[in-house]
Amino acid sequence: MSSQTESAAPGGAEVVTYREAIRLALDDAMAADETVLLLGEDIAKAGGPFKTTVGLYDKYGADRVFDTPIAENGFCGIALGMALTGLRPVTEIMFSDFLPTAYDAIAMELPRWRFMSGGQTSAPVTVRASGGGGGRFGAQTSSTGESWFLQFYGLKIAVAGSPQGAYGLLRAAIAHNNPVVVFDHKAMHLRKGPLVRGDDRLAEVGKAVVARAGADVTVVASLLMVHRSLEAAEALASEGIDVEVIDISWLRPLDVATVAESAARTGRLVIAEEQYHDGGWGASIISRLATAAAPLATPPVAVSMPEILISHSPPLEDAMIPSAERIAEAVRSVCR
Amino acid sequence: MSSQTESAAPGGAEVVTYREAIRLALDDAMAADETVLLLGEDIAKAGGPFKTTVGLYDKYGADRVFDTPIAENGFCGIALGMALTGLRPVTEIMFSDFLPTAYDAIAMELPRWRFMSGGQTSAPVTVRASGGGGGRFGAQTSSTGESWFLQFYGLKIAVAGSPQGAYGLLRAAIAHNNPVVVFDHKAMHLRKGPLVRGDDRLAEVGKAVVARAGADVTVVASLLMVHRSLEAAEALASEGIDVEVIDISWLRPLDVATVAESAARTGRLVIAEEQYHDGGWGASIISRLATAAAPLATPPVAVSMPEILISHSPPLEDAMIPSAERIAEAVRSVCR
Amino acid sequence: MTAPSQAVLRSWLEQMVLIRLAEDKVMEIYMQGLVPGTVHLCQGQEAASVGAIGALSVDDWLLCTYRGHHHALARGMDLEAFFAEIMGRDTGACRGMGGSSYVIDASLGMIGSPAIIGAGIPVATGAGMTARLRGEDRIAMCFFGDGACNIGAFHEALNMAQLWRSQVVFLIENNQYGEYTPFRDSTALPPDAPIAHRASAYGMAHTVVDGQDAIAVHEVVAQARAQAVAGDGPTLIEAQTYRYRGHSRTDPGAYRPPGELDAWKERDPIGILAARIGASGEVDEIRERLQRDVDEAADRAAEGPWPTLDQARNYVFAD
Amino acid sequence: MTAPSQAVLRSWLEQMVLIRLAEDKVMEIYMQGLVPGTVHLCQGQEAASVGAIGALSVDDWLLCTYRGHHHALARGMDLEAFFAEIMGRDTGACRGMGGSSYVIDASLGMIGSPAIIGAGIPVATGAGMTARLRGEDRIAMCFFGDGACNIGAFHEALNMAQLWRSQVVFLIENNQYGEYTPFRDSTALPPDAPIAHRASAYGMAHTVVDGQDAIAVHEVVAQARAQAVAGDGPTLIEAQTYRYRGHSRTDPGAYRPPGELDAWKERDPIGILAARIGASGEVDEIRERLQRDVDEAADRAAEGPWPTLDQARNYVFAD
Ligand SMILES: Cc1ncc(C[n+]2csc(CCOP(=O)(O)OP(=O)(O)O)c2C)c(N)n1
Ligand SMILES: Cc1ncc(C[n+]2csc(CCOP(=O)(O)OP(=O)(O)O)c2C)c(N)n1
Ligand SMILES: [Mg+2]
Ligand SMILES: [Mg+2]
Repeated sequence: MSSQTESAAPGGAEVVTYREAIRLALDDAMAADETVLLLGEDIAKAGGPFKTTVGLYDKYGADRVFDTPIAENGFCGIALGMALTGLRPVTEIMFSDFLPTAYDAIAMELPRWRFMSGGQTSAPVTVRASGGGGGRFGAQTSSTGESWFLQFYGLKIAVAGSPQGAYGLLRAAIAHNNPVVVFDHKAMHLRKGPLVRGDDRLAEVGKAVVARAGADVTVVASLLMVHRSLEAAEALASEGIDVEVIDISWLRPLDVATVAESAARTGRLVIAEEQYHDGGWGASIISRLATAAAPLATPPVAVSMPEILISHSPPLEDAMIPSAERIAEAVRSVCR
Repeated sequence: MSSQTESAAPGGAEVVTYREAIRLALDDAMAADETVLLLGEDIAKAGGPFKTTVGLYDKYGADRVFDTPIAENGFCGIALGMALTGLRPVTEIMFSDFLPTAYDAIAMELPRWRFMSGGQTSAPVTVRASGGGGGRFGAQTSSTGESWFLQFYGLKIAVAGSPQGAYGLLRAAIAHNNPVVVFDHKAMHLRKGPLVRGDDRLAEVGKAVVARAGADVTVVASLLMVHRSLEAAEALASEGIDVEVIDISWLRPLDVATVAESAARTGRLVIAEEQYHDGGWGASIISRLATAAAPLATPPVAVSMPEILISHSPPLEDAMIPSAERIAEAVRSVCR
Repeated sequence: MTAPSQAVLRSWLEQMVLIRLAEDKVMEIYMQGLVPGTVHLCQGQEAASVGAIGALSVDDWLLCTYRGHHHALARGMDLEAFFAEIMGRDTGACRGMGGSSYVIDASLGMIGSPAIIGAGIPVATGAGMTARLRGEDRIAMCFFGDGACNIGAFHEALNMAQLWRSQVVFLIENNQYGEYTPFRDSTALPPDAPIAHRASAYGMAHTVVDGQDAIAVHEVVAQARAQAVAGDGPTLIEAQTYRYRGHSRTDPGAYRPPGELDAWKERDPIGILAARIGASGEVDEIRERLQRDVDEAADRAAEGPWPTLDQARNYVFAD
Repeated sequence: MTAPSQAVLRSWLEQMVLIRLAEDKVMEIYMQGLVPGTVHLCQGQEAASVGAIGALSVDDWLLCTYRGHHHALARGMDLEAFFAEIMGRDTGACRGMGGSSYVIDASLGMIGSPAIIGAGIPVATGAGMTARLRGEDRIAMCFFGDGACNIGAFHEALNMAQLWRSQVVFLIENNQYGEYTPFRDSTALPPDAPIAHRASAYGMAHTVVDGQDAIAVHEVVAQARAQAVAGDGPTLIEAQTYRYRGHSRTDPGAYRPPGELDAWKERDPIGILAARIGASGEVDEIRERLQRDVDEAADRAAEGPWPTLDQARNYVFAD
């Protein structure tokens, strides 16, 4: 199945990079709905630091694509004001590690205003953030950030594990009537995969995707870990272990049902996460299965980051971010 | 044991309110170390919105107790600069819900600078925040916030479950050479309990406290939930159920060992948390026990907040924040 | 800009009296245990809200704060919905979800009143952008306090508002204090400069107005509104005023120098407007009449049912 | 303030040449695959750092940013430790933990250089407070870019710095761009006003200086330092400069108008200082000599061992 994410596309699909899938999602969403507009640093005239907005300023103009000052909290708050008054803004946070500068707007304002108003208002804002390690960027520019908002109920949270995921999740987020944070992974930007575009290709909110069907072990992963889990699955297939890989896709709503169904079938569960375990979605899934008394043949295993900060030094970064080999080893351990 | 937190003190102890314990901790820490200083809104001349600094400005002067502007991110960053240069600042965040305005300083700067410097610098900053519901303050002033920093490795996190805890944890945090966030609970401010003060009464970093020993069920709780768990334990004692209540006290380091030891003994585990389950410390504990294959007689149960935001309307707030009765019911359910 | 007619001025006077009575009533029912939580009252600040809101069109959006009772009432919120909200009832303007600190009516253009200091300033800027991008004759009116001018959101929002010519008007109700701290102890400014001076950092228009004089406030807001709608950018207005009560319910205001409150009360906004429009003799009559409305509305509100958790669940997410 | 001696000026020239050569070397070894991650180079900005740091005492603290190579070298960081850090080696100034964006030496008073825009401004303010509270003849020198002047941390910190008379000097290296956006497109200011004008919002002293002229920069920083130490408050200095390279390694700088780079290169800081001190004829000789130092240091650095995960673990928490 790693072929699925890398090589020739099935009928009707084009093969594009993950970052191009993001760009196409933005383009198609803007074409489909003229209330959609983009705000972010260097995204207009220069096409974005990760080239995820190339051409959109020329195509849609200065009233729909804004180069902002470096003021993340401010422009996410501005997005809220736009959303309350009928627009559908998408803000770009260049690196997940810059999300904390905008926490008040994203975690405390966006998800709570509708509720406090007793349902009078709504806030269809999409916040995009690129995160993740592997680029040797060091401690303040390598976090995925994916679980940072889990405790802030009221936000939906999506994580893109493939070009199709990046496209479908982003389009779903933009069309959604509530605030959504969509994470992508920097190290996947140039990775190619098949993509089918279209207004009917929005991901279903809160639905995990089975990236590879398998009978023996369930591996649940997000972002780059989806790819690494698929790699591990390929390697394990030759050892006779048939791995099911679930691209969790949404952290809220968290699709515990799909995971539980799969784990009930395979009897074995491995979490692959590019984050610390405590406070993350992986721990939440394991805890929910445990409290639901989900029957497993062996205890679940989490492949997470060790509790150290990320250095830009390559051997250290490589040792911290779960590799396909570490995931495979975890799978083997639950099969023993 | 609820007597322990309410009535006459054992030998050597005074009986004080929880907020007075906080004030005494600040006072004693400032007396013990002249590099300790306080920063916060309205804490100097006016003695603090929760009266946790009454008298300290008069006693220690304008160079050690600062009334700040409303600029939490700024003054937490200032605290970092003071700490890097030899002082031990304590910042007060009036309500936990204001922490997001200061997330960059607290979550991204304080815990990472030492690491990035390769251990050249250190950042002994204490951030205090008062959180929690029950005051009918509504969605933006009722969060405990306790698990919001779990994913930000590099911070130590403490939660005060009693006056003695408030004192010991705060003093330990101030004396600690790394950044610590100390949470207290607004609804406990006027609650009284015994307190023994002194430079030898610092809590041990990362050590949970057994608030009540018991043989049948382990209940792990934080903040106000400690008190409610003790209440539940009293009620259950008359039903013949002997509950052990653990005041988790630190969320990082998270004392999984103490919980595991207790749960191994009782065979039953209940988490009582005034927060959503996903992404919280309760899920982390359950997940760590599950991955460690800790043997339990029955599946663990989490008593958490339902996934709704907090309204100021009394019946709704009461229905959301776990009550002693809900905790007792959960304990009964694992005993059936 | 045409000057407000005598009838309009008269209606302002009534609104200001109504706000004053309603706030006193809030205090009264608070003491009776009918108000959960705390309240931030605005007695003394009526002119800033009434004058400013008097300059708005029905389409304009309003961004308020936890100290927002006067804005809601000046904008014409139903009195019963107002009291019911503060009491946490299902019949409240926000179905009892918001409470005293979040009492808005979106059908009147009130789009939010966050408890977090400064959080509304970018939001208003965004609403003003919607108006600009759609080319509408419409603004976002943004109220906040003196204390909010020191938080980062103020700076970020004002910069973008000016850069992009957002159709927004910023109004600082400078009531002299944050919670308990005089604004000059927390706000660095050139000697004697007003807070509004900070707009000059962005090349933004700014002005200071007597916040006790509704007509004066109306004038500067009307002017700022016209400028914003014309695409000439926002204005930062500082209305100098005073809150008669403490910051919140538990604050006796002990930090105030003796005599300060009394001096401000001599410049009471109701008295000033009444005098300016020659209606001083009618205030008592107005007060009596409106007192009945207030009492009745509060009584009806107190009968309102509590919301349920299932209702609340539905307010989190839109479909 | 006494003017710097000829010997001192001569040492500045050498430092500037060294920085230029070191930056070119960083680019070279980057191309050889020896530098993990990205780098933010500062060719063209040498005078601002050398002039400013030349005005400091050995006790002063420095707060830099991810574009901080010139500050580190101007402050006298060991060349091998510099290169080794950028290569991620255990022999690096930060044991390989920080990399290009966090290359500091605390023994030289460098206390941080965060990747997060604006994050250092409050921190420097805090360090300046330590100096003030202890009554020390010492300041915190805070470097940041034009883009940082729009984030909330700038506003919050400048307000408190002025309010509390922190012993800090703020220096904007205005290199005309954020990443790819000209500063006037993101920074609202009165027409033609410099960014330093923003200090007036806080009643703070401010000044603009030719950032290509090390002697001019030195003069204003020395003056600001004296003022800060005297308890008369911080100064916001804007040094107008230019980065010859793109924002980071992958940026070709396509957004620059044609001719702009060349125009700035005519005001190259090395050439300007050399001319001012009558040493233009010596630059080639200096360059040749320092090139050897740079090459040797980089070679030695490349031999450095990698750090281990166990070492890294120890850097998270102090005992
Ligand atoms: C970010 C944040 N910090 C602190 C508070 C607590 N707080 C509530 S009101 C207030 C004072 C605000 O002063 P000002 O802006 O002048 O408004 P006023 O209350 O005088 O109307 C403070 C500090 C808050 N709500 N938000
Ligand atoms: C909070 C935050 N947002 C965005 C970025 C990404 N970023 C890195 S450098 C930069 C431009 C900074 O411009 P300026 O302050 O002028 O400094 P310069 O790079 O020109 O030295 C941006 C936007 C960041 N590091 N931090
Ligand atoms: Mg005020
Ligand atoms: Mg710049």
